[in-house]
Amino acid sequence: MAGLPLYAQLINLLAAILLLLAFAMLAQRRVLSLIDLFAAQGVALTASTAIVAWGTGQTHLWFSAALTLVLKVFVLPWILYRLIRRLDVRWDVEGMVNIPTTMLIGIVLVVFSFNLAYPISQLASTVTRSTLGIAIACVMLSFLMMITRRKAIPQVIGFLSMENGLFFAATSATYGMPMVVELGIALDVLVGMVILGVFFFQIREQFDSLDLKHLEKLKEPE
Amino acid sequence: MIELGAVLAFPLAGGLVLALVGERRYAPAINVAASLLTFVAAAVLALRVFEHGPLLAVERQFFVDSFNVFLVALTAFVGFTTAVFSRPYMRIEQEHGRLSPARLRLYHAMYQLFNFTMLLALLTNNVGILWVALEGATLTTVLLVSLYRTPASLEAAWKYFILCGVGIAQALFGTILLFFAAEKLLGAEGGALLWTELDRVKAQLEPTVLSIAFVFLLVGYGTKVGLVPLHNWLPDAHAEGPTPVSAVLSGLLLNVALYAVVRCKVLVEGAVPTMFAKSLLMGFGLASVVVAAFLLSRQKDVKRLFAYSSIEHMGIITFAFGMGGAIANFAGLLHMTVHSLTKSAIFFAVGHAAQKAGTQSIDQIRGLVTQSPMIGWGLALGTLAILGMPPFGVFASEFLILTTAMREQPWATPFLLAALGIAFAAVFSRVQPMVFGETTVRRLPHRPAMMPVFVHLALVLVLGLWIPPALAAWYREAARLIG
Amino acid sequence: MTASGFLSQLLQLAVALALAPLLVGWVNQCRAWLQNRGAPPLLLPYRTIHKLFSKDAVVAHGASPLFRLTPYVVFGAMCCAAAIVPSLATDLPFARAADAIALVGLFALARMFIALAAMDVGTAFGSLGARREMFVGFLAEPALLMVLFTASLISGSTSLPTIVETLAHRELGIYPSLAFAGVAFTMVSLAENARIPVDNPATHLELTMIHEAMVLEYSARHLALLEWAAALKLFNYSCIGLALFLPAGIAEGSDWLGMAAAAPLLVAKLAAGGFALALIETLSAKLRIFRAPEFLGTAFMLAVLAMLVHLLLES
Amino acid sequence: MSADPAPTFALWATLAAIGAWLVLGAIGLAAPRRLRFVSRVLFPLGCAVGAALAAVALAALDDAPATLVLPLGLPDLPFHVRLDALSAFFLVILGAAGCAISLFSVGYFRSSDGTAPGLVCFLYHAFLASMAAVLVADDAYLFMVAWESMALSSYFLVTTEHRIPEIRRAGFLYLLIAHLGAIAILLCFGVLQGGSGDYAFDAMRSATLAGAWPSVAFFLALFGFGAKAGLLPLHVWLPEAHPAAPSPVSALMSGVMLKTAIYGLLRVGFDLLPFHAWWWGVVALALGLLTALYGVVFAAAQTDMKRLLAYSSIENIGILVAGIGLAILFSAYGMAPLAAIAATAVCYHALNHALFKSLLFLATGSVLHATRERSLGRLGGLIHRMPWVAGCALVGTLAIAGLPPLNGFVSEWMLLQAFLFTPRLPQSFVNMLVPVLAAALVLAAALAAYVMVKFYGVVFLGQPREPGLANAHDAGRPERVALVALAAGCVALGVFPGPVIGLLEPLTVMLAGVPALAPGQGSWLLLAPISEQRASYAPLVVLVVIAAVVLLAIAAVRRLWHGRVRRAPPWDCGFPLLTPRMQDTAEGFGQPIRQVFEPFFRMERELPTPFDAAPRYSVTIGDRLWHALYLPVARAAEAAARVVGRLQQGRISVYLVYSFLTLLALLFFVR
Repeated sequence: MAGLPLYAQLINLLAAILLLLAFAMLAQRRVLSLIDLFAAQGVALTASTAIVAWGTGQTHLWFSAALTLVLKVFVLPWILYRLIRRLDVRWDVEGMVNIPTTMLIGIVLVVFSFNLAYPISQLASTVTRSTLGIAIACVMLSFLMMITRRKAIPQVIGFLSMENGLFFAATSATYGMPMVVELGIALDVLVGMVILGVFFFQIREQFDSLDLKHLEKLKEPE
Repeated sequence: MIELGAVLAFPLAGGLVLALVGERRYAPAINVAASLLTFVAAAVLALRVFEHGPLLAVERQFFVDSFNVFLVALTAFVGFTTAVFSRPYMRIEQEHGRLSPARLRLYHAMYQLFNFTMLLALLTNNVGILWVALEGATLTTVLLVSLYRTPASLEAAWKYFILCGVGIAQALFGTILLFFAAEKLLGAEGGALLWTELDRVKAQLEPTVLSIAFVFLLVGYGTKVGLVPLHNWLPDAHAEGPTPVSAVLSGLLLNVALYAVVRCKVLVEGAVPTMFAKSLLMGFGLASVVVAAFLLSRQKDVKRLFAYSSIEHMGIITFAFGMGGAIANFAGLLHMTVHSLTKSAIFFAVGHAAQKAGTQSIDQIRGLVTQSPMIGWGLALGTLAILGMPPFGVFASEFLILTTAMREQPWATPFLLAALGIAFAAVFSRVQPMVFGETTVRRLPHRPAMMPVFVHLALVLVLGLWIPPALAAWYREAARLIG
Repeated sequence: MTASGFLSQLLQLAVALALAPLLVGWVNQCRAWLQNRGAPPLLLPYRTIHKLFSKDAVVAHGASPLFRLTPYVVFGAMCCAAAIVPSLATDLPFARAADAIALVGLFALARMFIALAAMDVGTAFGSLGARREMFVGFLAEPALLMVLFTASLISGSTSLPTIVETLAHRELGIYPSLAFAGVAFTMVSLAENARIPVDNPATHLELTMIHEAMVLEYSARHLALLEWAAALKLFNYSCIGLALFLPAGIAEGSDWLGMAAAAPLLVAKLAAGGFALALIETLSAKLRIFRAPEFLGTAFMLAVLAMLVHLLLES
Repeated sequence: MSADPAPTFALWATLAAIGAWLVLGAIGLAAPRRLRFVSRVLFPLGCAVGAALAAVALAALDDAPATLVLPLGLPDLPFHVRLDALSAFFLVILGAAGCAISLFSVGYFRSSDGTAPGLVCFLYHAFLASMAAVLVADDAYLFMVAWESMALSSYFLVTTEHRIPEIRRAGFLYLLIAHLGAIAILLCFGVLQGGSGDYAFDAMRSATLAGAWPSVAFFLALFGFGAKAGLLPLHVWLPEAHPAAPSPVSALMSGVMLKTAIYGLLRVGFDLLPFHAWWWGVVALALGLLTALYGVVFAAAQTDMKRLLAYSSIENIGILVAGIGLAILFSAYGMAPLAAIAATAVCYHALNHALFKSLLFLATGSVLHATRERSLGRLGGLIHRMPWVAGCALVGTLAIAGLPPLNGFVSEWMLLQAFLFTPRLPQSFVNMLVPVLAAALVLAAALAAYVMVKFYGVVFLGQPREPGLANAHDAGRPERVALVALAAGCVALGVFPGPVIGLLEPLTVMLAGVPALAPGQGSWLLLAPISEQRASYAPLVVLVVIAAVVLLAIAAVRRLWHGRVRRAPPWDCGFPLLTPRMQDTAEGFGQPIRQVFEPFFRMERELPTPFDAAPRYSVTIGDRLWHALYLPVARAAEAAARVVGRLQQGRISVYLVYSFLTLLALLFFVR
C-alpha cells in the first residue's frame, strides 16, 4: 500500500468498506436495515467518486459524484422508505435459511472475483486498478443476495446494489464513463425504480403480500 | 441526417403525444400514423445508406451501416404492421372488458416509446447508449407485459424485469470492461465507447479483457435474446402480455438484442484470434435449439408455444453467426428477417384465434378454418413457414445454415436434426387440431386485421423464392461486416 | 424359326396334350394297386373329359364372365407351359419366348385365375379353396423358382432348352446341389399338383380339400378343361423334373431320330415317375393345412440351400 | 464443369407445363366454390397438360441434357433446371399418370364439408407442378423447395377431410416424417457440396469428397428419400396417409410421388456421387427386400382396401430400392452391363408401378364413390355392378401380381435376371448373400399374388356382403376412359418390353454407362438382355399363344360338342342355405398369412365367449415397429422433455441461479 498516493489509499479503504457493506447486506434480514445499508453504500460510492475526481482532476467525475449522492443516497432510499411505509411492510423479516452457508459462498465468490480481476488489473493504467476485483465481488455478492431473497423489496435492493458495484467499477477502474452514458444509466435506474414502485402496489393488490412465493405460478407443468 | 433524425423523432414524438392526448377514438390512428411515418423515414434512410454507403452523424454518435439499417427498416416495418394489427385487436380486447381506457393510453404511449428505444439501440454508435436503449426497451416492455394487471401478467412482468435487469447489468459491466480496454488506445474522451472507433482498433485491444468482457456482454444481452439457460423470462412475458406486444417482443426485441451481441462479437473476434467467441455463440445457439425443442413439446398455451419457438429460432441464428463465414452470416441475417416477419404474423393470427376462442389454451381452440378460413389458413401457413417448410423464406435460411453446418460443424448436425424434428412434431401436432377439425370458436365483434398476416407471409414467401438483388447485396455486405 | 423347329414344337405340344390324361390315369392305377384297390381303367381320364364336354354346362346364378373364361385361360397357360418344357427334344422355338422364370409365371397366372374364379360365385367352399391354394402357392412358387435358379446357375442360362442341353451333356459328376434341388422339387410338385401330403385329389371331404374346393362350382366343359389343365400341369411338372434331373435321352435340336428314340424313353421315365408319385402318396399321410407351410418351407429352404451349395462347392 | 448446354424446346415445354399447372391451380383458388367449373374445365386442362408433358418428355429422352438458369432463388444460387434422360423418364411417368389421374378426377371431386373444390384444385395442381419441379431441379435449393412443396401440398390434400381425427393424425405423421427426411436430404446436399458453397448439382458432380463423406452422403440420401418412399423403418406414415387422401391423390402419391424418391436416390446415387462402395449396395439391397417382405406381409393382413394398396406400395418400393442396391453393387465392381440391367429393371418397375398402382387406387376411388365403403368386409360382387371398373382392376391386379404377359412381370423378370448374374462378383460373401436375397424377392412377389387375389376377390367377386351394394353404379365416362387408358398402358408395357427398353437406353447409359440390351441380341419382339442363349422373353408371343389356345379351345369345344349353358343356384357341396356372410371375409382370407407370419404382427384379438348374445370376433393388426421403435422414441423424447421442463419451474431465484452459474462457468472457462 505504501507508495500509493493518499487518494488511492483512501479509495482502497472505501472499496473495502463497500465490500463489507455488500456482505452485511447479504446477511441482513430486515428490510429497513437493508435500505440503510444501501444508503451507506451510496455514501461510500459518492465519497470514492469524489476522491477519484479530486485525485485525478477529472472534472466530470464531480458530476458523477453529485448524481450518485442525489440518486443513491437521497432519492432511491427515500422512495424505498416511502414504499415501505405505504405498503406497511416496515417490519418485514426475510425468512432466510442458513446465512453462514451464504456467507461462505460469498467468500468463495470474492476469491473468484479477485482471481478474475487480477490479470485485468495488471493491464490497467489507473492507480486504483486493484479495486476492480472488489467491484466484481460486489456485483457477484449482490447477485447472490438477489438469489437468496424471497421478498420483492430486498430483491430490488439487491438489484440496486448490483448497480452500485457496477458504478464503482466504472469510476474506480476507468475514471468514469462518458457523461451521456452515465446520465442515461442514471435515468434508467430511476425510471426502473419508479416502475418497480408501481409494481409493488400492484403485486400487493393482487396477492396481498410482497412475498415472491406467489410469483411462481407460471411454469411448465410437471 | 434528416431521415435519421426522423426515424428517432417520430416514435418519440408519437409516444409523447399519445401519452398527452390520452385514450381517444383516434389514438390508434395516431399510433398507426406515427409508425407509418417512422417506417417511411426508415425506408428513406435505408435507401440513402444503400446508395451512399455507411453514415456517421452527430459527432459520430450515430452510425448507420448495412448491418443495422436493414434491421432499422425491418423494425420500423414490423412496428408499423403491428400497429395496424393492434387497432382492431385492442378494440376487441376493450370490448371483451380486459382493458380500460387508461391502460390503452399507456399501451399506445409505451408502444411508441418501445419502438423509439429499439431504433435508438440500432442507430447509436455508442456502446453505452446501446446499453441504455436496451434497458429502456426493457422498461417500456415491462409496462406493456403487465398491461392486463392480472396476477399472471404481473408475475411475468416481474420475472421479465428482474431477470433482464440483472442480465443487462452484466452487459453494463461488459461495456465498462470494453471501455476499460479501449480507453488506453482511444483516450477517455476519444470515443472509447464508439463502435466505429472500437472497430478500427479492435486488433490492438487486450484479448484477456475482451474475453471477459464478452462473457459479461453475452450473458447480459443473451438474456434478452432468450438464449438458454438465460431464457426463462421469455415464455412468460410472451404469453401474458397483449398479443401485439408478444409480436414485437419476438419479432423485434430479440433481434435487436442479438444485434447487440453480434456487434460485440465483431469486436471480440478482432481482438481474440481464437475460436472463443464463435464457440460460445455456437454452444449457446445449439443449447437453445435443443432445449427449446424439448420444451415445445410440453406446451398447453398457444402463445407460450410460439415463444419457445422464438427461443429455438434465436438459437439457430446465434448458431449461424457462431459458425461465421459469408454463407452462414448471410443465412443468419436472412433468418432474422424472415423469423421476425413470420413470427409476428403468427402472433397476429394467434391473437385473433385466442380472442375467438376466449382462451389461449391450445386444447380449446379448435377448427379455425371452418369458422374463419383467413385466420385458420394464416395460422397454418405461418406455422408451416416457421417450421421451415419451403417455399417460405425460413427454409431458405435454414437450408443454408444446415448445409453449411454439415460441412463445417458436422458434430452439431445430429442435434440440429433431432431438435428440428422434435420441434416440428411438437408445434405441428398442436397447431393442426387448432386449424382443422370441428370448430369451437365464436365470431368477433370487429373484423380482424388479417392484412398484416398475409402481407408478412407474402414477403416471407417471396424471400423464399426470390431475394431481390439489392436486398441480397445488402445482406452480403452486412454478412461481410459481421465477419 | 425353322420349319423343323416348328414341327418339333407342335409335336411336343401334341404329345403333352395327348399324354397328360394318360399320366393321370396311370398314377391313379398305380395308387389303386398300391392301396390294394381295384384299379380304374387306364384311359378313364379321357373318357371323363369326353363325357364332361358333352354335358350341358351349369353355371351358378351369381357367376360373372370371369368364371366362364377361367377354364380356358388356365388351359391356355398350361398349354404354353407345355410348349416350353422340353420333353422329347430341346428344339423348342417357343421356349425362346418364355424362359424358366416365365414358366413359373405361367403357373402363377393359372393359379391366380383359378383362385379368382373360385371366389367368384361367393360360396364358402370356393373362397376357402382359393385362400388355401394361394397359401400353398406363395411358398411353392418361390421354391420352384429357386430349384430352377439352381439349374440356371449351373448352366448359366434361364432358358429351359439350354439348361437341359447343358445338364444332359455335362461330365458325369456328383452335384450335391442338384440332389437338394431334386428333393425340393419333388416336394413342390406334390404340393402344386394337389397331391398328398398337401392336398388329396381323391377327396371330397370339405375340410381337407384345396383344388377340389376351387372347382366345386364347375361342370361340364369348363370342368373338363380344368381337369385337362390339371393333368397337363402334372405332366409339365413331371417333364421339368425329368429335364432337370434325368435329362439323358432328350434329343438335341430337332434331331428326328433322336426324338424317335426319346419318345419311348419319355414314356418309360413318366411311368416310373408316376409310380413313384403314387408310392409317395400311398406312404404319406395328409398334413393339416397349417402343416403345409412347414412342408413347403422345408422345400424352399432346401432349394435355397441347393443354390448355396452350388455356389460354395461347385463354382 | 461441362459446357452449358443450351435450353431446348423440351425444357421450355416442361417449364411451361409447370407454369400451366400453377396457373390452373391459381384459377381454382380464385373460384373456390365453383365445383362445375373446377371439375369440368380445370381438371381436363390439367389432364391435357399432363399428356403434353408426357409426350414432350418422351421425345426428350434421347436428347442431350439441356440446362437453364432461372432468375429466381437465392442470390448466389439461382434456380437451375436441367432436363436429361433421368428427368425426362420420370417426367414421362408423371405426365402419363398425372394425365390419367386428372381425367379421373373430373368426375371424382364432389363438394363436401372438407376443403373447398377450388382449393383442392389448387393443391392438386401445385402438387403436380412441384413434382415436376423436383424432377427438373438442378440445384439443391430448387430441389428442396420443390421437394417440400410437394410434401406440403400433398399434406393438405391428405387432410381434405380434416374433420376426421384419424385423417388429421395421418396427415401429421406424414408431414413429420417427410420433414425429417427432407432435413436428411438437405444435410446430404450439405455433404455433397464439398465445402465449396456451391449448391448447383453441376458443382456437386465435380466436387471431390474425401474419406467417409461419400458414404455419409449416400446414407443420408437413403434415409431422406427412404422416408419419402416408405422404406423400412420409416414406412409408418404411408399406410396411414395414402388411404386418408382422396383416391386420385392416393393414386398420385403412390403412383408418382413415391417415384420421385426413387428419382432422388438415383440422382444422388448415380449422378452426383463420384463412385460407389459395394457395401452401400448390400445395405440398400437388404433394406429394400426387407421392406418388400414387410410390406407384402402386412398387405395380406389388411382389411381396408386402400390400406392394402398402400402396403403393397411399400412392397414395390422395397423392390425398387433392392434393384437400386443391386445396380450399385454391380457398378461398384465395374460390371457396367449388369448394372445396366438392374437399373433398367428399376426404371421399368417404377413406370409399371406408377401405372398399375394408379389404376388400382383409382378403381378403389370408384368403388368408394359407388358404395361409400372402404372396408373389405362390406364389399363384394361389384363385378356385376361395375363391369368397367372391375375389368380394368383385373388387369391391374394381374399386373401388380407380376404375372406374364403383363408389365409387372417384365420388370421382375429383369430384376431376377440381374440377381442371377451376381455369382460373378469378386466378393464371395456377397456372392452367397445375393441368391438368398433373390429368394426373398421371389417370396415377396409370390405373396403379392396372394394379396392381390384377396383384394380383387373380396372387392369385386363373390356376392355383395351388404345390401346397399346393390345400388352401386359403374364409374362415369371420364373415369372409365382414365381407367382403360391405364389398363391399356399396363398391357402395352407388358407386351412390348423390347421397344420400351430401347427407349430407356439413354437413361440406362446415363446411369450405368452402357445400354441394358447387348447390341445384336433380341429384337422388338424378343427381349434378351445379355444373349438369347442366356435368357429371353417375348411376352407378345406368350400373349398370342395363350389367346390362340383360348380361342381355339372355345371354337373347338363349340364345334366338337356344344356351347349350352344353364343357370342354377350355386352347388356349394349341396348346402342350400348359402348367404353372403358365409364367404371368406378379408380377415379370413388373410388368416393363414397372419398365422405363418405371426411374429411380424402385433395382434390384438377380441374373442367371443359362449355366453355372448351377439358374438363378435375382431382382430386388430398392429405394426411391431411402431411399438418397438416409434413409441419408445416418442416416450424418450417425452421423458427428456419432462426433465428439460423442470428448467422452467417458476421460481425466480432458480432462474437467477441459472444466469449466475452460467456467468461463473463462462468466466471460469475464460480465465
